[in-house]
Amino acid sequence: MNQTPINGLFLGGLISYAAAGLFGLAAYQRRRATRIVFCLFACLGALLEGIASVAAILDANETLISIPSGVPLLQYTFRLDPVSCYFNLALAVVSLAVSVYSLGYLDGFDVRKPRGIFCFFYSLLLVSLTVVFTANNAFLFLIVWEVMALSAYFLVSFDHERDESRKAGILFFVMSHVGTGALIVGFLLLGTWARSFDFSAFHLIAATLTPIQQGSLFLLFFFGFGVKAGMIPVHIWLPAAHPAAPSNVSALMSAILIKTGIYGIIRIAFDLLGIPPLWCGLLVLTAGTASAILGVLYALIEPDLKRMLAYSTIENAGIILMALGGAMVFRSYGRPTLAAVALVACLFHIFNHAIFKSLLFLSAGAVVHATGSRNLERMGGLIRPMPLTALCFLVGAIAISGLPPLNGFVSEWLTYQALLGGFGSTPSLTRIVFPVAGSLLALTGALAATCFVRAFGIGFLALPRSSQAAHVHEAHPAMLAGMGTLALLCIGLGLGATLWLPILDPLTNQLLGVRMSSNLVVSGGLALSSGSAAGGTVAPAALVGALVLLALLPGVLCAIWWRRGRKIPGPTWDCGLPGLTEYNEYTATAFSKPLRMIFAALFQPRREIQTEFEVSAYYPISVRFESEVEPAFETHLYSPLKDRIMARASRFRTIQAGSIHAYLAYIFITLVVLLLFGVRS
Amino acid sequence: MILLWLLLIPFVAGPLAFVLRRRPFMEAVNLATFALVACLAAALSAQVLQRGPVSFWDGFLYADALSALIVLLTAFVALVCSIYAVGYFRHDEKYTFFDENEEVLGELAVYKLRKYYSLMPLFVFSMLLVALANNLGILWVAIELTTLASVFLVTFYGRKTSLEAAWKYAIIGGVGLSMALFGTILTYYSAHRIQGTETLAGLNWSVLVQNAARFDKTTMRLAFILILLGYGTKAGIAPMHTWKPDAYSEAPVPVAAMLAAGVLNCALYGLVRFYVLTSKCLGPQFGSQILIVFGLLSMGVAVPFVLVQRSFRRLLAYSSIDHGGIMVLALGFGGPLGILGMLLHMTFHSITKPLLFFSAGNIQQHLKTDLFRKAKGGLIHSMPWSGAGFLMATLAVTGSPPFSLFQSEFTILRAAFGGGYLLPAILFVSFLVAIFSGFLVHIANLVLGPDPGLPPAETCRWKKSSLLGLATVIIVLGFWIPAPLFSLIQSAADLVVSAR
Amino acid sequence: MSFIDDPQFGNTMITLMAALVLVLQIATVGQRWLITTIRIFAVQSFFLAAIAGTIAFFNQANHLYIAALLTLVLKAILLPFLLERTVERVGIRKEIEPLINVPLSLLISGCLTLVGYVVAESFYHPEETSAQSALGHNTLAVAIALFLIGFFMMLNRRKALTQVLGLLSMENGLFLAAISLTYGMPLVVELGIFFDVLVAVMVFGILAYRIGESFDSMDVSKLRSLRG
Amino acid sequence: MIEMLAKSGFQLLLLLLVAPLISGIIKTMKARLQTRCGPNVLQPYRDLFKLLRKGMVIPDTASWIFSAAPYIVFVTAALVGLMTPMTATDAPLSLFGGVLAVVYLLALGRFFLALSGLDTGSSFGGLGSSREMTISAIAEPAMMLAIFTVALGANSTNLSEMARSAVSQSWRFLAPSQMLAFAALFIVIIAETGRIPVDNPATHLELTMIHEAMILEYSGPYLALIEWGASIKQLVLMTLLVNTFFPFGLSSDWSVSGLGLGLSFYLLKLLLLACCIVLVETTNAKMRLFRVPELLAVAFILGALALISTFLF
Repeated sequence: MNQTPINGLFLGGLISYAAAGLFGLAAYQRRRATRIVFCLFACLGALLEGIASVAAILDANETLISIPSGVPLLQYTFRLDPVSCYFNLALAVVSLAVSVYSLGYLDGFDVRKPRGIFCFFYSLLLVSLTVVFTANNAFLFLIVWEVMALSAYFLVSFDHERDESRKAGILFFVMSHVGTGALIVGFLLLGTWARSFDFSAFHLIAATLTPIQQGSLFLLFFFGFGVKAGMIPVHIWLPAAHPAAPSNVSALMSAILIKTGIYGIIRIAFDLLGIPPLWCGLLVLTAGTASAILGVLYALIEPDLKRMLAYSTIENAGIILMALGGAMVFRSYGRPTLAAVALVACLFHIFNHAIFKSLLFLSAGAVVHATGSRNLERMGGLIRPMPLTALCFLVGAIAISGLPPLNGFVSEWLTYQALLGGFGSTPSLTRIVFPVAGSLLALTGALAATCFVRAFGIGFLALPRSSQAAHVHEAHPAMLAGMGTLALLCIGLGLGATLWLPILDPLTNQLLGVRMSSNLVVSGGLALSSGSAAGGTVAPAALVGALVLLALLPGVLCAIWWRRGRKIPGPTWDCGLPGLTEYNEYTATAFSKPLRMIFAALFQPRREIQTEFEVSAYYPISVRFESEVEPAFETHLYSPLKDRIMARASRFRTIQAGSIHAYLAYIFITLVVLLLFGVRS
Repeated sequence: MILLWLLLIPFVAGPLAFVLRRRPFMEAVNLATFALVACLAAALSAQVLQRGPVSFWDGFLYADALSALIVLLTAFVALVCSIYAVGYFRHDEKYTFFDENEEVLGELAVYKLRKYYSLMPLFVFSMLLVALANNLGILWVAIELTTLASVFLVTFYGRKTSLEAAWKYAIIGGVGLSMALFGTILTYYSAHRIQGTETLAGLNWSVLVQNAARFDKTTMRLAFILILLGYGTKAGIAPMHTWKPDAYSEAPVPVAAMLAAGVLNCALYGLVRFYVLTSKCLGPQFGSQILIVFGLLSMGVAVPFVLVQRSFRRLLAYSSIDHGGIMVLALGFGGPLGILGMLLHMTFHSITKPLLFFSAGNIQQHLKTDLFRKAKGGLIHSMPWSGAGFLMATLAVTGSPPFSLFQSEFTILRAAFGGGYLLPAILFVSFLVAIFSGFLVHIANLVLGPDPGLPPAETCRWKKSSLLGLATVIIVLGFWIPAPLFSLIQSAADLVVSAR
Repeated sequence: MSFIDDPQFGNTMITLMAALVLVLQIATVGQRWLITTIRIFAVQSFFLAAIAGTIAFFNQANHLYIAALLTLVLKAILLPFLLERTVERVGIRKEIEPLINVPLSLLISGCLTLVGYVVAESFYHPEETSAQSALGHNTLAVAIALFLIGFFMMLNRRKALTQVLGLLSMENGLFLAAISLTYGMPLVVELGIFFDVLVAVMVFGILAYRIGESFDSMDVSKLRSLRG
Repeated sequence: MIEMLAKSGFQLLLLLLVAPLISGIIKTMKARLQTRCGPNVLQPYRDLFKLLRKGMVIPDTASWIFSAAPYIVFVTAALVGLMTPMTATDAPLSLFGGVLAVVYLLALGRFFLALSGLDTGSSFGGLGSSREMTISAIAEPAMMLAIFTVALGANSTNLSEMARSAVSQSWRFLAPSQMLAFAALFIVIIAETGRIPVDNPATHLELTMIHEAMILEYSGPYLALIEWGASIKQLVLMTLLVNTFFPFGLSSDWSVSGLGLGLSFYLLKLLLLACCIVLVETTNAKMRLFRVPELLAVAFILGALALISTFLF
């Protein structure tokens, strides 16, 4: 397929996104029809972008599009190479589902809210995300990077009446601005060395960079992109911003905004800096492991549903960084095939995470919209009134915990194979890092399973814990459609993993020059192998087939021996109490109590129980229980830093203390000093 | 001829407004004058673009690309301020904001308005004279005139604090300008020893620039230091910036906007004229070191005050100190990119800053205070246009990308990295980020938030039109710079670079 | 009377008068009476006019005569009269204790004079200037000293009017520098500068009067309410 | 294809029959050691058939997960059984997944079992699933390290590959890394199958039961399926332990003679392992819940030592 249709599709997608935005802004308040038109434009844009990126990936040579720009210093040049199109495809898929979902979700907003503004910034976010992935010029990249942060800021602080979302918005924007500062310095350094700001020019001089230059540049970019990817030390904005945003936006942010950071790291590590020194890969690996472990540990103890999902985004970002770190280390050891396996695992997990995390956030949004609160302790028994939403959440939960039939398992399996391969191939002591990382990845996977058993079990099963949770109705059909497509995609990617891998070939070829799909997909496209000759294989589709076949066995057994009609509904065993109420049920805090005790060193749990009693302490009238966990990074790193800056700043106020004599003295001293010494130099 | 008319119209408009006494007439005269000045400025720039430098009275008034740009910017800001001023003073008059203890409102209010409408054209006249004067002595006289014309504009409200602000403004301005005079004398001395002529042309910039290379080294070094201190005081560069927060927070908003977007440009224009002479004589090395130090100092001074600021009017003052610092830094980095970056920054700053002042003015008039403590936040509910304008202007002024200031800052950074000034560039970026965070925290909490139940503010037609007009210009400028404007800036930059 | 047109005599007269101006300047720093400060300023302006006249006489720079005349009329007569009238109307006679006590401020003025000489040193090119044009060279050091001491006086005194006087003595220093370096600026510029100085003094006078009215004291250190 | 079906049919039959037998043997041996005569070895079969015929009580708060969980537990255990080499080195479905697939399929079964525990709405279910998930999460890294050690020996995660390489290298099980890995895996399996030091399978006392708490509400065929699935899982884990570390008698092909020999050796090895487990059960008392992580930390250290020793010695 030659260039022109791809350009047309790509630009068509951008134009329809923009049209959605402007149309939404102008005509939103009036009739319901305008809402449908807005969502249609957004979906059209998503479709066009999706087709354009698939075509561009499969097309042999990459397409370059440049549009004349009004500003002389800036050229609008886009490069649709396999890597950016892959991320663009993920964006297109997620934005299609989220746009369909928004049709139902936006009806839920109360009328006073300026929904037109929401639609405008929503489409601005989509446009800026698309251009961030495909920009070919560093200056345009930085501009669109900040426009993305700007539109995300306005979406996060959309219901700014609540202090929590306003503060979250400010924290998000300030931290992303700090990250952009680092990016600006990095790109400018590269720009001056390469004497041009095109990514292709950076690629050319990549070979001439000295290790020190590579190392310092990598640190700058890793910090800049790491802030946006939600890496551990710089992650505190993520659990604050994502829950505060409306659910369809937090789905888009968690699925795609995090990936812009990871896209940046991939672009830098593999494309723009040549082969960075070994310690960069190890740094990414350790940061990834730390993010994975701490992310899931904090997700476990979080009573707020959306904050829990935000922490699990940090965990998955950690897993992606682990695979990426592995790939970088193998590359610096000169093992392209192994690096390709790790890179395939990383890219596959990026796409999977985009799909199941947006699915989870959308279903969480439906639940929060229905029950009116985000607190797990207020939910319960939602599986009966909202069966389909519960099913979608369950599919997302199974996928994110990496359990077999679904796509999470396949990408985690590939990551294990890569890490395992790493042990054998790296000579020095670094070989011990990989299995340890593998075992910590296993711990993360198991804790993630625990976390989502807790979320689904407490949130959806058994009796409703509050009156709102009792009177709940199923989500809007458009919302169900959005969630449904994502759930089906999860299942499809899980079973059809072997069909999906060939798409990753052009990417690994562009980044590493190795095509891996031939030796990753074995035995006629049925099983997935780990790349080495007799390596382990897994066949997700065959597994499901075998499971279904084996399920016939217990079915037959029950049919033979068990006569019909003997299934009697009865009350659950209530140890002789007068009937089971929702107070007997396990709560989210109780569920995570064992882990809170085991990891007490990290959480520093604090518990306070006050009982009121008349006669004796053993017959309390009312018990008040309060438990609190210390947010480690805020209390030990960020608030002391902020307080010290503010204290020093207020000490500076004394230089403007109002006395004119002092002001004149400043000028006088400068004059005399310059007269005496300025003249000499 | 354009030059004469450009100066004559505002000069005449001042006394005319004084004579007319009645408000509608004064407003009409003011608006007509500045509209006319704006058209003439556009015509001048077109003429300069086509036929190069324009001179009048055999070189006394001289307009090359640089001065045409300054004239254009001053005229634009004056026009926008005059449109806004109509709405602003009508609101003041209606809500007896002039002075609590004045019983007879009508008569005294008119007296104060007369003071504004007569002094403002003189203020603009002096700024235009700065841009058009070829003789460096006359340049100094014109800048002194700007100070004198604006002192009584700062004491407009007659409160104790505005008296204090005006006194500091006048005294520090006077001291600064006497240093600048000393610098001008020394430059004339070093030129006099070569040219020897006694005539007025001896101090003309166009004459001086031709044989600047042969000036005496040590004299020019001392002259540049004094000029930097002198015109730096008028531009509000640290450590001479102390008058700025007081003057900007006490003056009425149109005057503050003129000070921020007009006088800053003229002062830097004077600095650039002398910078060209010194860099021809001593080479760029000497000038850039001192300029970078002063630029970083002003940005550094602005950071703590933005972080712990109590009033949003003073917050704006520190933002303009920061932008003054950026422009001086750009001049320090030098090179074609540095100078282009500085002039671009000057243009975009003069267009963005008034919107910030106007929305702040609306908010202050509505809340009757400019303290964050007293403003209970959630302004977007009672005044959607000014609130949104304020938030957008904050993002534009702190240089966040979709707006044009980011492009000029990026060009300046390119010059910095090109020139190998690594540490100043990194300090520059960190100051930018710190100031952005300080601004965002203050303004977001002021504009957004729960509805405090204030009555909706009816921004009148004039104020709304000026806000909307400026906002559209700023947004459009982010994506499309009109070709003639950019070629004017380009030729001004080449003029400064090639003259070196 | 032949010694009148002997350049040597001119040179000694100029140096004498410049020295007198410097001594008067240090005297103002020393004393506390407001009226005396104004009168000393008048005498200084008179001497400056005399120096300008002598230089004009010896160098046949007739535009300098106009400048000398203007200084005489404006700064020796008109401005002191204006300032004294303001002082009477506001009724403040005695300056209160300056910020830095008198002996230390005298010492500082001495150091500033030294700085003036150090800076003027770098300008002195004995070799290339003819004897005649070297007429007023050592007055440059006095000019710089006048400038710096005037600045220091603004810094040191609390009264509004004294700050204005400090500014004017700085301006005097500049005028002296202009005369000694280039025999005065071009006429139009000189006129512009005089006009500006006159307007400036009127503006400062009005401002000082209104501060005296609303703060009922000319003490500038009371103006401290605008902070941060 | 037919041949794979036949092999998996045979292995499935073997699985279904041997699993209850093993748990029966363990129960009787434990009783004998405590000088009780204990139930008959075939008692588990009788319980299963009794339960299959009985009626069922479904708690009214339960949703479809409650009735899906038993099927999933049973089926995942059976599938895992088919993937591990029991009598011959290459298991019937070894192509479908390696040791990672085994671990994660068991995790899928545990996931649904925990959900069904919560579904009943009683605090016992919540108690059981919370503790079950916590302990299995803590056990995961130790198991992974042990598996990595063995997989690195055979540089493949495929179970048949591991068995084949274990058979080919004689006396490999005496290597220090193998011994340490065996110890680590033994502790993990004690935790996974809910044996005494970690969880008491025989009691219904709230404080001590973990696995039992989750299936408190089940009755009739569902309870049979879950019990059967649990015993299959126990058998599979024991087979994993036995066949990867002590691969005597594993026949290299599916010939009749090879099968006979393999079967007898396999049952012998299972019996020996059962004795070890019984010994551990009778000599230890049940640990308090918050001491179990220390035990599993020991397992983790053993696994790490095993891993390091692969390239140190």
